[in-house]
Amino acid sequence: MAEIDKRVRVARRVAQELKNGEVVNLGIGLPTLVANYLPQGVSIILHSENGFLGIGSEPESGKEDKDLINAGGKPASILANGCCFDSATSFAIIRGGHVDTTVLGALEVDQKGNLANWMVPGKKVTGMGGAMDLVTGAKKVIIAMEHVNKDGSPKIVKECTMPLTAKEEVDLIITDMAVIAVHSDGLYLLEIGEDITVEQVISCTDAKLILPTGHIPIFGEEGSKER
Amino acid sequence: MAEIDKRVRVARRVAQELKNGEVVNLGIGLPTLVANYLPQGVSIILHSENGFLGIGSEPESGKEDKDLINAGGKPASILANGCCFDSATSFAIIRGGHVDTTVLGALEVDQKGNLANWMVPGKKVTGMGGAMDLVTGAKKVIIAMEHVNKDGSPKIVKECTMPLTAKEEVDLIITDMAVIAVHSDGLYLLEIGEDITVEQVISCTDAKLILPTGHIPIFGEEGSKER
Amino acid sequence: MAKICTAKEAVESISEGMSVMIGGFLNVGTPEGLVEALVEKGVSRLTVISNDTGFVGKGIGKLQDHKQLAKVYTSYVGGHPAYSQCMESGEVEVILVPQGTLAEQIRAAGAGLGGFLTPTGVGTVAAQGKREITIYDRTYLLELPLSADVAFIKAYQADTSGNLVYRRCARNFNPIMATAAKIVIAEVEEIVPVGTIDPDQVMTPGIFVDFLVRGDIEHGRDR
Amino acid sequence: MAKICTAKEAVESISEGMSVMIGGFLNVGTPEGLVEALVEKGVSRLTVISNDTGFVGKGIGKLQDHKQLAKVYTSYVGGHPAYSQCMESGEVEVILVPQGTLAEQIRAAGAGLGGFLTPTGVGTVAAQGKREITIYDRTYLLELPLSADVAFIKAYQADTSGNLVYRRCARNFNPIMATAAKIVIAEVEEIVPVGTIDPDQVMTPGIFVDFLVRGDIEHGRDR
Repeated sequence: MAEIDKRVRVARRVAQELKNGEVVNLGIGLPTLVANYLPQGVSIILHSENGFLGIGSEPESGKEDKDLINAGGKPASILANGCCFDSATSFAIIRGGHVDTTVLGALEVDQKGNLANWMVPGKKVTGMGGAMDLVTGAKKVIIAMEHVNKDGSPKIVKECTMPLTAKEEVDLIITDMAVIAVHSDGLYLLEIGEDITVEQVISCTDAKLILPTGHIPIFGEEGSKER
Repeated sequence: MAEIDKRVRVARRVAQELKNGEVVNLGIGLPTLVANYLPQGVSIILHSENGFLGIGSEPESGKEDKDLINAGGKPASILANGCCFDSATSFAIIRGGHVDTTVLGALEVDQKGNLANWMVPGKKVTGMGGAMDLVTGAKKVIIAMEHVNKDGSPKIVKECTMPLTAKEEVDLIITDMAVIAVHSDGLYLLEIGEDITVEQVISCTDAKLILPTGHIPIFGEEGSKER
Repeated sequence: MAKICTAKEAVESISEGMSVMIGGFLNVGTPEGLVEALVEKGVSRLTVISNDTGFVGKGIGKLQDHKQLAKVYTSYVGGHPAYSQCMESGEVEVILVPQGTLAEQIRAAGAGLGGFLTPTGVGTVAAQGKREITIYDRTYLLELPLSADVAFIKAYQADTSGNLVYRRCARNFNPIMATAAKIVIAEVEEIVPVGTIDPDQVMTPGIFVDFLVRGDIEHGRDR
Repeated sequence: MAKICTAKEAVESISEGMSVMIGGFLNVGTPEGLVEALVEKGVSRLTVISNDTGFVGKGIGKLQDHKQLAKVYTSYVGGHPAYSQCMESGEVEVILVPQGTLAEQIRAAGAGLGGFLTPTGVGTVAAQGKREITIYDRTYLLELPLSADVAFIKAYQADTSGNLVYRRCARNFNPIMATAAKIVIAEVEEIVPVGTIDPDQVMTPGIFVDFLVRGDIEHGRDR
């Protein structure tokens, strides 16, 4: 499957997790795509940690507002029902549990729900930005990523080796190959991707997966089309 | 001296302590009078702990704003350069040391600068309101009161017997009889009132007073007239 | 997303023993209609968190008049003579909190903090039972967050998304309480279409508000 | 009370080794004119506190370009390639702080708190060297306040009393930094007469602002 298709499959599946009216923070990269695949009738309120609620569509070229960017630094717009606030308030919203769902990428996730996504040892350090607060504070943490690294090595591991973003906070992992729930007793394989086998998921996953007893649902076929 | 004159004498002397541009919080009662006796050329910014800066003059009857009261519950007005904020911000301003001077009454002050002004044991409890924060947070705490109780007993004592408002926070005590500075080694008598003797001050004060070596200045004669 | 309804409907889910935060300072910025609806509902053994306890027959005071309270966190009970008596008799448990600490405790709950260190109250009765922590030679009290089941908020204006704007010192405890309760009910003077309030001027984001009640309609309809 | 002056005059008192807070998020809401004045002044060994460290040749990044920094508290250095190198070489001490913790530390300093308990960073490198406190079975980090000698603020509008209004997400760290430094310098797009900004709409009270600099005049005059 092409890279782009994998990403779309993940974004589309994540979008199905979001409920109407939810406050959602989407991380940079793949998670940003999720907004394009919301099911019919589902409208969410996007939180931008640099200080506003109600992210609108990307402004047309030439119509950018110098005072409006998203948390990734790209020009942004704000909806008519949006609102702006300072950084202390923005993180009060995050840490106080007022963001229903945060969707982020990962370098590693482990079977305890530990997440590493901000620093690769030996590589250039960039900083955690708001990621630690988001993963700790949001009611639900969804990891949206490709199942394996470019070299084919697993990203879902027994125990994270890279510096953690937060401890035991991940709730759900959605990849191009599988949907996996993190519970206190381990990782539950809930769904597998279209044209993927359970054996493939197991072989691409370093952590132990708890398998369903009966039929395993397949995702990637349905889901709303890009709007 | 008549009750009213005593209060005016205290208010006038307190007003001389305030510098141009200072942020000041005036307590209910006698301290409120201070705003009427500011020296020529001195303009202060009044903070109201219920959520605004820039208290203006008392509104005319019939011109009250239902959303504007002072911290004592009386109708208030706000100056054109004033601003409003919530209670968390109001007390961040107080506790953060952004109020230069707070002026309050006292039931008891002692030689360590301890203050008791919110609760008389055995009498009806009303609560400390914002007094504890004001006395702890303001850069300078001035106690403005009559020197003795109605029964003639001293209010400036060796050690407070009533529940404290704050510990070792009082900087200056201004009464109808004296101006007294609180230092770590005790109470310094700085000035005495017109027609008052040092002996009278000493006999009306339970705490030990450290006397000046030379001439003691007299207050109450000068000071600006009511405006 | 805020649901527009009457005060009566808004307080429906409040039951005996619940905790309710109520905005206002000496009755300015107090949601009168919501308090009245709670009186009419007659629910009792409530815990109330509020700056002060209002006056006899007015605002929060009414809940005391009708003996609906079990416990109160507040900074000032001086406006209502019955409180001191209740404190003595133990009929109502009154926990007096310095006003700045009360505001910060509510903010901390809404902001997901486990507590904060304040210099206010050190060496006073407000320190009783609290942990003291010394940082760089200064002693602070460790104060814990304070949240509630329900918050009663009074705002000047709301848009239909629940974004709120307050007027003058009627703001006081309202914006912080809006962040610190499971259910937030806002009584407002007017409800305007989305787009009327500029995003920069919103003081409480609509995501915090569950129910919107128009004060004037309420007064007309329900009484 | 705010004094209206040029950026050059405003930064006059800043000397080697001082700490400076600078508002902005990826250069939105960063006071460019004040940073530029600091570059022109050439003062070095500064400690900077800012959300991020800007970009090469832009905003806060310029202070790194001109090697004026000794220490930085920030949540993100990814926009400026020189930072990682400096971190490794030890040329600049970079203290990475989770963004929400950084914001709250600045607020705590301005609000007179001795610290606060946050769940963010527990079990990560952000917990290193910090005290952990457990409240009702949840573990928190005790974070301390963060203040500075000077704060550089960027606002949209000021009145002549120094009351400030911000626009959109250019607000970010500016209002909290305005409360947490000994000297506060605000660069604004326009200065309006008192009375133009309604008291309800003021986002930073004028009492916090020491110097007001008009960004556009600055750009015209000094360069």
